[in-house]
Amino acid sequence: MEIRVQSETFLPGEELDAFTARVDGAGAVVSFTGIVRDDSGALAEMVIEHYPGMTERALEKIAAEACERWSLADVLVIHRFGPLAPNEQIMMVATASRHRKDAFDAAEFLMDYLKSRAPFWKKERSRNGESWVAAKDSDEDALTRW
Amino acid sequence: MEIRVQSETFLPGEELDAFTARVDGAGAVVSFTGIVRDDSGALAEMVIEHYPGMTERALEKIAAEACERWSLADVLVIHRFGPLAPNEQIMMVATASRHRKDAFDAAEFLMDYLKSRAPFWKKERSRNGESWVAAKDSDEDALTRW
Amino acid sequence: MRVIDVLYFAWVRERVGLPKERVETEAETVAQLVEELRGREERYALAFSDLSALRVAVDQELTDFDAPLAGAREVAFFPPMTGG
Amino acid sequence: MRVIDVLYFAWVRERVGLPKERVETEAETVAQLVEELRGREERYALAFSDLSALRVAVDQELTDFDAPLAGAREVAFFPPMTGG
Repeated sequence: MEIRVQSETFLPGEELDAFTARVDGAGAVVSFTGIVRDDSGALAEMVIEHYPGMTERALEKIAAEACERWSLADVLVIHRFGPLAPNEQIMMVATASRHRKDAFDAAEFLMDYLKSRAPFWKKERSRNGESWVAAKDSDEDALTRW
Repeated sequence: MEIRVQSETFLPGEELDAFTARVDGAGAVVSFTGIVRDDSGALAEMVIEHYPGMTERALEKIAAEACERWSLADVLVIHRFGPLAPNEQIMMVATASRHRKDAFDAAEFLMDYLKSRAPFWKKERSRNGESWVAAKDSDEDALTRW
Repeated sequence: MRVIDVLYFAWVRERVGLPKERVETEAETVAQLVEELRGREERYALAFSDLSALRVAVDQELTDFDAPLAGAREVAFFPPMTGG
Repeated sequence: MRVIDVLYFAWVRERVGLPKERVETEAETVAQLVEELRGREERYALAFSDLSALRVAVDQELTDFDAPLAGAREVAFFPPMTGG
């Protein structure tokens, strides 16, 4: 289990290959990458604030719960903070398991919990000003299925 | 949409980064990698046979159906054939979408269909002899949810 | 009389002993073609002994054993697929 | 009287005007702490005007506004999280 909270950028593919290489006996690896979208075409940057200390604890707790619920060979979570440009990667999770269903379910679970239970907040700065990204009801609702 | 059927090995991470780079406006990228497992510890190689012509058609049909069902920015499918060593990658799919649910669902759908509707057959060669991998009822059952 | 390319994959190919052959047949359906093949030699009878363990594609599309052969150029027999 | 580090994040931090402060309080629960803060200055009243829009963590664990403060060293207020 590897959890990283960092301001530096990273290459999801490089991380995926390194993760896969160190996992033994897994037949299935699932990855999710979250990317800064520029829906308005006016986004200058996205700034991610987090709660140092609690962030790591929350991510570890979520990852540990995934490992309890599913049969996983390994879990990787990387989440950035600070200013990010459009199209930069915000975060990724990767899961490895013997069978594909465990890896898929665990990755979705990690994402659903990470969205609304890990202390990150996004602010968008655009030509039109700046605003905090509002939490979506659909993200809260997504938790009810687990 | 990119579909590749090849005997050459590939690096899932490299493919993932290239896929992500050419997708525009997607906030979510999901990848799945299938890897040769050696459960017995005696596996020498896995040999994948396929049906040239039909394979490409089947994969294109499955990918096109995923694009109809979900809002996807792009889809990648790579599947190898021929002899593969333990721990080598067999195949990967990647999906990109604005929101994570589409990318996750489409990737699972692609995998479920690819497992039992694309003309690939696996043979395992081990110290104990060789045998064709049997299709699993659970893979057939997985299709009923779509 | 029609001429059809018949393809075999995986253990069906191994039992029949070849990957592909051109077949002249009077069969109107896949099932009739199977009957003809079964009558040929023991290795075909063995390959086609349990149809529930087999799948068939006509012109590279999965179909059923009662599918018609009118216009078909290529019929393939194989076990359930195990991709991914 | 207890001494607690109070942290603010995102727009709560912006409204209060600082990320962290040490607070001396008689409050027994988070809700009572919020009442004390609200009474201080307009910017606190503004930040805490709608509790349904806020989340709270005590010692880095998410909790409710009726959570007790006994033994707490750190309380954080912030809007619903938007990670991922």
